[in-house]
Amino acid sequence: MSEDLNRLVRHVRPGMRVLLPVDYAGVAMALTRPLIAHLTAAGGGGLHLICVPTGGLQADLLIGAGLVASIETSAMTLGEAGGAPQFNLAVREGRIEVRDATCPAIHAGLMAAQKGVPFVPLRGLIGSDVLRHRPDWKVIDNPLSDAPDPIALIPAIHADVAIFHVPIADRDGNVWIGRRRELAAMAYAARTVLVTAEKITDSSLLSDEVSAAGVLPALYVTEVAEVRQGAKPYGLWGQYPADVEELMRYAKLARSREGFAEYMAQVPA
Amino acid sequence: MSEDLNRLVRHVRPGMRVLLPVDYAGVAMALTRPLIAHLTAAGGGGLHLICVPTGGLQADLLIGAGLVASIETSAMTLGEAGGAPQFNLAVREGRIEVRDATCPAIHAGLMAAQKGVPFVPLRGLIGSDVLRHRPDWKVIDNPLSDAPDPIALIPAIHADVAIFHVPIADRDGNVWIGRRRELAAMAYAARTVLVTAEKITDSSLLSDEVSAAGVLPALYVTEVAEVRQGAKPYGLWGQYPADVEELMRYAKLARSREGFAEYMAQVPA
Amino acid sequence: MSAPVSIREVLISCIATLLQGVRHVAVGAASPAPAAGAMLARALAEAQGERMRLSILGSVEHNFFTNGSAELFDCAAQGRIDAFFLGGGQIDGRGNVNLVGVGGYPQSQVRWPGSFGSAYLYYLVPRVILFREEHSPRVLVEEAEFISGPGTSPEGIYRPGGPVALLTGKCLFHFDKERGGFSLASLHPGVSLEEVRDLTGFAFTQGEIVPQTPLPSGLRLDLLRGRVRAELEGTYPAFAASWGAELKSEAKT
Amino acid sequence: MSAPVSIREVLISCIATLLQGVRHVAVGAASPAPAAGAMLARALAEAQGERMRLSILGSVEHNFFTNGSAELFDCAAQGRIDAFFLGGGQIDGRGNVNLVGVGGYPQSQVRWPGSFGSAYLYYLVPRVILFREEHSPRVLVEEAEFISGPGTSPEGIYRPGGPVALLTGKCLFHFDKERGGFSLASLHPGVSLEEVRDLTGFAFTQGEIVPQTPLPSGLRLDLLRGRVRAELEGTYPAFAASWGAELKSEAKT
Repeated sequence: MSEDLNRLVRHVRPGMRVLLPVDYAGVAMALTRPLIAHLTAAGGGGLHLICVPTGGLQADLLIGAGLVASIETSAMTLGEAGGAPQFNLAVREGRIEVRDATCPAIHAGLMAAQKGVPFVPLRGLIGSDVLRHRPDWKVIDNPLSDAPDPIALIPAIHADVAIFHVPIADRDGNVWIGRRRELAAMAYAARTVLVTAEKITDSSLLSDEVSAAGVLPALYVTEVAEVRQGAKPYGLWGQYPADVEELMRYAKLARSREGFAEYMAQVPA
Repeated sequence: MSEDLNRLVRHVRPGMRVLLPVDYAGVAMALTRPLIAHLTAAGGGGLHLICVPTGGLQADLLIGAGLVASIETSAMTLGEAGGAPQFNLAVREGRIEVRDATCPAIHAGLMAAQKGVPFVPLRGLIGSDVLRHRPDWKVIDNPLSDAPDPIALIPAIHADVAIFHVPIADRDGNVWIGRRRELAAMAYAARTVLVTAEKITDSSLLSDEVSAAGVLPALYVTEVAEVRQGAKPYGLWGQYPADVEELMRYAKLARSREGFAEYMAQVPA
Repeated sequence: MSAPVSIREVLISCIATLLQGVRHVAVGAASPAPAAGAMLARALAEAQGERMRLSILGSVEHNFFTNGSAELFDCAAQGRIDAFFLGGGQIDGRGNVNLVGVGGYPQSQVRWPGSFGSAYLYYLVPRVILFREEHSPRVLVEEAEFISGPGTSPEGIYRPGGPVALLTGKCLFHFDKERGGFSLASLHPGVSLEEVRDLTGFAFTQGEIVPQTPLPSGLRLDLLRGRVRAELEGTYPAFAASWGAELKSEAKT
Repeated sequence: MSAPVSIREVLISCIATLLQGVRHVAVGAASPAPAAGAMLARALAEAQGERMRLSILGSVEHNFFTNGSAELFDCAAQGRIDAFFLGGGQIDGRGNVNLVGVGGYPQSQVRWPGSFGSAYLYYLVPRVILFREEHSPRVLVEEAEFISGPGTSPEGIYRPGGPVALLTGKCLFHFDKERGGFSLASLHPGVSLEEVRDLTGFAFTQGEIVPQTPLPSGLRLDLLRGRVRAELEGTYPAFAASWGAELKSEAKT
């Protein structure tokens, strides 16, 4: 298992643009420590994280480990356990470039990548400081309207790697994402897609239409590894709940650099 | 059953913009004759059909019945049975306005409606006569590019009604569309969504994650009616094959107005 | 004897009133009071033979979205969501909300999670209810340091949505779209006008007489303590339990 | 004794050659020969230890798309489809294809189904193979009456894709992107240069010697008649059966 995980994380190289999913969509938490070890050994990260559409523990751990140069996200939070402590610290100390977004803008950027277009328009935004601080977003006058109609354009979000966790995959590399279609959007937009699964099954997930409806096809998947409870301490929809106490323990400990180091020195539960 | 079908078609009024799916996605064929009867009684159609992304027998029957003012489509065909005879005749006689499209442009227009934006850009198209004959599509210079980069904008496709057939629905109005996600795109873009289903089940399709992954939620569905073999003579994926002989019989008979009238006078199989 | 009406119940009832006539309301994941208010509004609508849909984000039971986390935003853009709730680390007198942080940007000395969907939903959902229990000059400021979403937009900007009200633990403000500011609508039981003035960092208008926020009673109170609290247990067990305990201990005294 | 190589087999083998090195090829629903060519290319790739994906649109067995009928186009736009086939009621000397009709537009006196995805895929898929068995001046025209998709685009137009070859029942043309025209690459067995000249409505270039289109033999022929024909049976039973009958009757004579 650990060898499988190492096989996966070797696809990630310093400076890459990495897509990570929101807490409840299936976070490949089990890959986090192997990824940190791999990148640290490779001489540092300088990763550009893109959270789809918000980030949590996994991003906070990567930030705490000093591997993140920039992060594009609509929010960073540990949910009930509060703010993301290492992110907050890095912001305060100016150690990270933050590209504040809003959830539908992240989805829009991925959609543009999926459709192979340089941008898609998005309503809202105008007059917000979110837009004001995003020189890469551009307001134009809607070319199809007779009356003046300013609208923002969001450029396509392309990534080197997408990393997530799913309930089940098959030997062909098809992975079952169910209703969590943002995982498909991430895969469409990424060159390399690394997936951990609770279980790898021998029978094809595409062999019946009911399971096929929730499948991200192998065409988009680079590597799959089997890891039980691979999202812990996050939960996995329909499988197991989040370990809120563990999240709270982290939230409390990781407020300082020392506390974070202490947390990382412990063997994960 | 027939009363159920009449209940559904009463939502359709002359002059409406109607979305119809491609042959293999689940065509609500059983609604066609009730719809023709209802519109004819209402004093004519003048419908604006939008085929997602191509049209076949259902659109051809509506055209033959004189109920279609215009059609936006990427193609009109009966598949193995050849061209769509009443469409071809109407084109030759100049009785129908054709807005020739290309499949991804129809999908793009629906996507714009889904996202609530006035347009989305689309690659390709430039230099084609498809684009030249679509004054509603506009080529602009990509505002995010430093170099000149012409790109077409496709306006949102909004519709009054979407009509399609699915394998199963539940009592709450959730319908299972499986991998045929263009049916969801149609529903998102339409004010009224009329669905026929092979079967209406008492247990909620959202109650387990495996079936939920293929569901279009009731939120988007106006009415559902149960009709066995509701797509015939088309097939329904995973359920029954198309009746190619019947399609060929139609293709042959409907080449003339008289033959079409003869076909319509027969009780459907 | 039944327990007296608590501030929690006043807030929930007030939210339900703000949601009257709504066909579909979406509620964020960690928002038990808005969820309870929406459940009460739904129960009241059903009593009138009407239907109200409620989506609770992140809940499995109340999530009828099937197209990933983008669907909420698509749904709002399609005009299929009538009401939504927003909080904010800062809410200013023009209805601007700040969910990002204070003490500089981007190097904020106090950083909050971020704007989430506010820079979008605030523009598109017709009835946005600002809900923040903490009523203090720290939260209700004259000018937000960062605008996640503005309270109003100039003419010519596509903006079918925006704030209609701001509900705090002390009072209810209505938002006046024309003027772009708040007016005091009612004071919660036991709260004085002076107290609200002292604790509010922005200027607001008010009528000559400021009424008290209505207390739920009769059917409304029965639904609230019965059906709504029961429905809430699935998604917000901690909130429902503490409410239950409150009812029990109050009923005893 | 095994049957002599048929024109059907020459075409399929020729398609397989055109697909060499491709990672993912998509084939339209009603295209048995391109599908067979793709299956042969896949079998040959596997014999080399390489992998080739094949998507047959409308087939349940060979459809690994799960995002509706838009996914093919998205997939092409993402650069994940290397090769595709196009036919056309008219194909002209500049590689323009017409799938819409002739005799006026929009009131076409002969109306064909329509452009389908051609006005898009022709621009985006790197290796588009034009395939039309009918080799006649009616089909291969000097100038298409309606351009569903142009053969080339001016500089500055985003166009990673386009035609690489035109395969007919008589010969194989290569497409010269720089010049924007066809050059005769090979003649199928028994076809003369004069015949091709007579039946082609557009001008084309040619080398001094025009070779014969290679006949499949050895492993390639074995795979073709064995594995490929068997694989084809699921999706194109009629085509596979008529081919089988042909092989049987030919083998007898």
